[in-house]
Amino acid sequence: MTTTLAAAKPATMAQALQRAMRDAMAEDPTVHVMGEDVGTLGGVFRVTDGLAKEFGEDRCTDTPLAEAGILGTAVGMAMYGLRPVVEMQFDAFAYPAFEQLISHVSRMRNRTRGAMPMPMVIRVPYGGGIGGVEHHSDSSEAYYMATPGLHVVTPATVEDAYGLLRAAIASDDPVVFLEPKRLYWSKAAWSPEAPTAVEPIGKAVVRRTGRSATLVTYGPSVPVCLEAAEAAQAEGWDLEVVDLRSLVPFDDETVCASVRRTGRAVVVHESTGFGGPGGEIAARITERCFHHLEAPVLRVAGFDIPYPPPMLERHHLPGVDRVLDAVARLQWEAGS
Amino acid sequence: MTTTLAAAKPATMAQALQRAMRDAMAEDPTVHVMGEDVGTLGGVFRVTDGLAKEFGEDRCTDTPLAEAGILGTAVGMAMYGLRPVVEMQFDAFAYPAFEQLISHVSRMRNRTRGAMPMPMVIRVPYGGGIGGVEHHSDSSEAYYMATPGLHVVTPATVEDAYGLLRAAIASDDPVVFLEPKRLYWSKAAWSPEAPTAVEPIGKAVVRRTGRSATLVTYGPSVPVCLEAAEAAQAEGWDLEVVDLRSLVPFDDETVCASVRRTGRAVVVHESTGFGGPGGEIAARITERCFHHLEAPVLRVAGFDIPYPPPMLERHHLPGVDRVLDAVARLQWEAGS
Amino acid sequence: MKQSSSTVQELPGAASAYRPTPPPAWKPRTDPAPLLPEAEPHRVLGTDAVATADPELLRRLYAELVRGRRYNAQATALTKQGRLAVYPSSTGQEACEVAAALALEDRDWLFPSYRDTLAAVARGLDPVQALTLLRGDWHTGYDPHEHRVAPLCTPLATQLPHAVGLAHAARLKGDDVVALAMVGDGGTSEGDFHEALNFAAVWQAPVVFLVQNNGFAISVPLAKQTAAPSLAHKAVGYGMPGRLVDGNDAVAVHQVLSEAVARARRGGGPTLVEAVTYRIDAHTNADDATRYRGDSEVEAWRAHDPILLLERELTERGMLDEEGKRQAAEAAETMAAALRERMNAEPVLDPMDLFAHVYAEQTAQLREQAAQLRAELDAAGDDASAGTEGDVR
Amino acid sequence: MKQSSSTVQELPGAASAYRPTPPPAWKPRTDPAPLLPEAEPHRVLGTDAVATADPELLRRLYAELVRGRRYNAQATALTKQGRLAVYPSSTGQEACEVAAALALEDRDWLFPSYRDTLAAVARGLDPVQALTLLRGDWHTGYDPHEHRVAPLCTPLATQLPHAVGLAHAARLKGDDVVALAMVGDGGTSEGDFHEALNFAAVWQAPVVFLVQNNGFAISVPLAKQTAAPSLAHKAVGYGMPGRLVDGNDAVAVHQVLSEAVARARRGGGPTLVEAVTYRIDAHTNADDATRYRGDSEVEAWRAHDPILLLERELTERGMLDEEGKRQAAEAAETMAAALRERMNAEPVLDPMDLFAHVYAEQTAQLREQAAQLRAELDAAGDDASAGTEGDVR
Ligand SMILES: Cc1ncc(C[n+]2csc(CCOP(=O)(O)OP(=O)(O)O)c2C)c(N)n1
Ligand SMILES: Cc1ncc(C[n+]2csc(CCOP(=O)(O)OP(=O)(O)O)c2C)c(N)n1
Ligand SMILES: [Mg+2]
Ligand SMILES: [Mg+2]
Repeated sequence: MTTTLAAAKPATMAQALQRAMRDAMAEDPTVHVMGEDVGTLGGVFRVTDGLAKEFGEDRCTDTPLAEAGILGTAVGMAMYGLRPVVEMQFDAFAYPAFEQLISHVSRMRNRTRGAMPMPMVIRVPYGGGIGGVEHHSDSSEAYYMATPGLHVVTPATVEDAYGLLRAAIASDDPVVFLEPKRLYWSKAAWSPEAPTAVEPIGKAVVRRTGRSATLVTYGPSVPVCLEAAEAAQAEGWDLEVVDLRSLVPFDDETVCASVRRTGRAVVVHESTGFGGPGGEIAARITERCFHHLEAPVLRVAGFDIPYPPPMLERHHLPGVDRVLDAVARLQWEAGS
Repeated sequence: MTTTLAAAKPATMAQALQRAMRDAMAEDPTVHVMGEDVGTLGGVFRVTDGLAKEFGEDRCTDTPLAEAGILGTAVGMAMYGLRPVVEMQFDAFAYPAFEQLISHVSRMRNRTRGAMPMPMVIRVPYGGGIGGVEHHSDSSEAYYMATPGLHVVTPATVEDAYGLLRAAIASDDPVVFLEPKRLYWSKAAWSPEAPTAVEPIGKAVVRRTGRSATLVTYGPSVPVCLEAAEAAQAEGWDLEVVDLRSLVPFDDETVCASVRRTGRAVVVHESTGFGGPGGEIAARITERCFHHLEAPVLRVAGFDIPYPPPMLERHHLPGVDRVLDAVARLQWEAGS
Repeated sequence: MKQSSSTVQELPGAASAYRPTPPPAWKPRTDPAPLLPEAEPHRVLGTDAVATADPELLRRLYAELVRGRRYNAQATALTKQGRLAVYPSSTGQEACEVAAALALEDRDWLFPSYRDTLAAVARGLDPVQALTLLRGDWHTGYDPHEHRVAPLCTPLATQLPHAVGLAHAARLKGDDVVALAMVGDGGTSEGDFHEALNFAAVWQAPVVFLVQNNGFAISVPLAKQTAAPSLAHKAVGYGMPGRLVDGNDAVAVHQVLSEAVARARRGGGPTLVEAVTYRIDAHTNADDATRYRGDSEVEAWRAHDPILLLERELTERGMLDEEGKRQAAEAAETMAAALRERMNAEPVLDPMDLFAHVYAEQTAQLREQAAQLRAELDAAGDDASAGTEGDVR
Repeated sequence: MKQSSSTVQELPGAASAYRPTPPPAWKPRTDPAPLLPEAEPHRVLGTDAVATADPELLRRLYAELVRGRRYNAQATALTKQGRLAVYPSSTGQEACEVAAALALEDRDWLFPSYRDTLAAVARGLDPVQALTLLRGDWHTGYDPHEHRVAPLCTPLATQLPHAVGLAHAARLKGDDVVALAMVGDGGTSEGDFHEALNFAAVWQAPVVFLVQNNGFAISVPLAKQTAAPSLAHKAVGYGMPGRLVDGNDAVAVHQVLSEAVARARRGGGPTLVEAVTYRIDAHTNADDATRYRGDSEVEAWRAHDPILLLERELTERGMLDEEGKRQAAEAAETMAAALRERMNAEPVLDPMDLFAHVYAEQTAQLREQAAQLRAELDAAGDDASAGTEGDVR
């Protein structure tokens, strides 16, 4: 085995993801990586860099250019006991595979009373903020959340990228693994030679504790919320930040514990607001914490528009100021 | 023109839909109906019955069996000034067309700064309760709601079936027109010879007025909610029932006016709860009516499972009892 | 911008000194000729070739065809009695169904569509389990691994990439396994058909695609589905051989499929087989075929019935007499009686199964929902065994 | 269940008395032979056929190739200066780009992919508007109706059904319009390719599909994309003619496309054209081609360069001298200078455009959101004209 990552240097999220696949492939010969350009090229984001060289083209395969075909053949491979790790090159290019995803991947276990589980990871680079032209910056998580039978997971840190992807590959259920493009090159002083533990799927984490209100967020919006929380101190707000990490299953416990404590919540994500994940999250917080709420749960999200061109995307993406504006509307005069 | 519907007899929703297309085709030569089995057969639900005979196969076309191809060619037809009315045979069989829908149909107007509108209707029979085997009973509205650029409309009555479909065909935007399969054979004393007016898209209607709480619902769940409202009288609850009719655009005004009046709301739909339309609806009611709410907005929805087989579907579908159970949990002791 | 190439003029100068060479990277990798299908559907029955067929196989095919026809009739009857939600009959197509099953080894995999319960049953699947989907008590009524039969697949052509993936995985594991996937003429128009065949050819996966061209996709005739010389000609575009066979000649279908299976097994890659046949019944019991086709067409095909063709051959060759026919009919009747009886028993259903197998481990949310349904059932005094249809209340 | 067909035995009885007839409904509707493409890519340059070419066309093609090459170079340079977000260059493929544009009449429609800005520009589109998408100030920078150029399409092969639908609609309206749709070798693997070609053939739509086989889909070479004898062979499976052409021979591409366009225009239906060419540059400026291909391959193709081929021909025939070359280069330089200058101006953007054209009429929700952004901009004192990239805050 060749070591492609240096031991001492800080690692990027892309490297942590690569390392997770590499470790999983080394441990478990049934893990197969497949997709467009994942082999020789190492993926357009280089996340699968070196895997084909290390494990051979049968373990890390450049497929023909057809997303439904990729996911459909992965279903067949899973039926035969393999664990496919599929890369969709960009969020919007997963759409051709939706029928296979919805009608087969998500339901096969259920349809067959457990006889045919689908232990499969579908890696989808998602979200904007990288100056990509149209169809390269969609936040498609609402589609996945609305599909029972899928797990939907998204890391916000380098450590989680490793730990959650390991868990996703080990899972006996299909996991849509959403990778925030914008954070691919984010770094942490995480040593790839001593990877952190596998992180459980379905557990949110409190990234910052606070008493005034809770920011509920995930993926690319986590750094935005942490920055907003810092800035909010100047206004006298002590914000708690919950990183969901897993949209399905949803960690009601962690989220509600936080909101019951703070009494106020803002859900923050890049995806469009209407019909987006925030509706579900706000609704379930309200159902469970109604009498603890000093104000309605508010949402900060992308506008309800097709993802804009690169030069305008900064106006679309929820940034620190927009988060703080929402926090300001949490009816501070009213309560505790 | 041959008259296929008798003047005096009550009409079914299927007949009203047929009549809407027929009238639109007669008035506007750019209206083209296309899909699988829509021509000679008149559709598997007979909704396009007689159109090919009356207007010729070029106006009502049996296409090859390929949903992406159907929607994709419809895009091209719309580019050239036609108004395609596309039938997807069943909800789940629209999934292969999602890429065309999301990446093109919904965005073409926006991508081209208005130069290429997509005046198109995509008719999708949806929902369960008809004893259909797997893949024939999905409620896929959450996917459409999460896609900016689409209108999402669904009738619950025979009159609306006509009036809303006429409006959808006349619309200069793409409309996903969800037809509740279960109500295709529902009847009204509506005379097909004197069709009701075109109904505006984006306006909800109050189907039943009441003072105790609001049931917010649409499509196949409207009759369930009306029945529940009748049954609720015995418990002393006077329920208002709002039929959304249009999920996009959403009629915040009508819904909020009702909830502000009643102070309580339950959202009812067949679609799975998690990530389903109810989250958005509950969240936006809460955002807008927080201080009028005596209880959290509750949701009654399909369970978060793949649609069950025919013999078990009645346990999955939100029925009268489940709606009443939710109403009972609206914290009556607490308030007004 | 416009340039008409019709203005043909003599050019100045001598003929060019250099000779054309193909562009550097271009080389034909496959000779297309061997990929092209037969000019007419391959037949064995009624030709001299039948003399080389295995008599035991002929008798076996006959017995299975008769049983298959009876199975179709019984299932259709059960539909009329409300015992099945729906039945897409393969009456008239039994030769394809049976030959597909018999062309495979035990370790091979079958990927059937919704119309192919018969192939699954001919492969050994319990007839009642094969009908679970269509009765409506669950989706897939059998463990696919038991007889290596994938779930009956409703979304058209979506099972084809599954077959490719499974065959590919088996080959990667070093297993000597072939997958046979069945699809209709209509299904060939779907993108998944294209993608599956392309993956199969690129990967040289051991998979055989059987297209039952029964003339219709519900009401849509083949002429509105494709303009190709034949569906088998589609093979050329993937670089795999296409075979065209009379789908009502059970021996011919068996032969062509067996050859394709053998080819796949020895590493020769995939084959596309088009079997030309006809759907004698309506699409399903819910369909009214008189809306889109005339009796005369159906009658012409009845004269080309797969059982008739084989029966005539066997009779002429002295391999089948009245007693033989009686025996086959009797065996079919026994199967049908057992099926009828077993299908008349009300299935015992547990509504709590709704929450089973959605995930490997139930999520907290599903536990909550299961508790809700449990409470509702308890409140209603429901004995949890009713099997009637969607009365929504 | 298992049945080996290898046991060949003599059967009892005489040879069957009845002769095989094909199944009733079966008739070959098209002779496959004329659908099959050339054995080798069709060429004109360097062959005697060049003598029949229109000299004016040859000169026109030369000028456009030179201009096209310069356009590719200029756009690539603009990328390095940060003036474009990305540029997928068609350097080496100019013959296909230019011939596609010149083969069409004004009233015809072009459906380009992201790589085909050059074809759009050769068709008359303003070079700056053609680059709007890649600069990033909007998606489609031009009114598609103005020059009958559909939006540059990024999701692979999805523009093909659009071309079919538009051509079909035009024919239904009685208009004499042909659509030409461009796609790459990789794009032929997508389901949309299959569905589009099938619809086109069934509807006999006046559409021409041009596959630029440039050897790679990003890093994936053709051999991992298909096992077909050629991509043009895919035509057979749809019942349309397939044509194979040397994509670096501008005259040959123009000829084959013009014939296909003429055929479509006279009601002869669609054609699939495969042009064998090569992408000299990396996939885009963001790609590192050294990861997946060697220099020697690129060098071999440089020797088969489309401009070189035509230049040699014209020079040998005395149709081009140094002065002619200089003129062509100068015209290209003028275009490039204008492009450079115009692209150096910062585009003036209005953030409020985010909410324009989402719907015909703005919804109440979008009005609310627009008001929110307006307020934010006002609060920030934003002059609404900044055109820098996604600094998210
Ligand atoms: C993706 C998809 N679209 C539509 C349908 C609805 N449908 C069921 S069967 C059928 C016709 C299929 O025809 P064919 O492939 O020829 O098979 P056959 O029924 O003749 O066996 C259609 C359109 C479906 N099941 N799946
Ligand atoms: C549906 C879809 N999947 C994936 C991509 C990402 N992608 C962009 S270009 C490309 C390669 C295309 O290769 P080819 O069709 O040969 O065209 P070329 O780039 O060589 O012109 C890929 C995979 C895409 N744009 N659309
Ligand atoms: Mg068929
Ligand atoms: Mg290419």
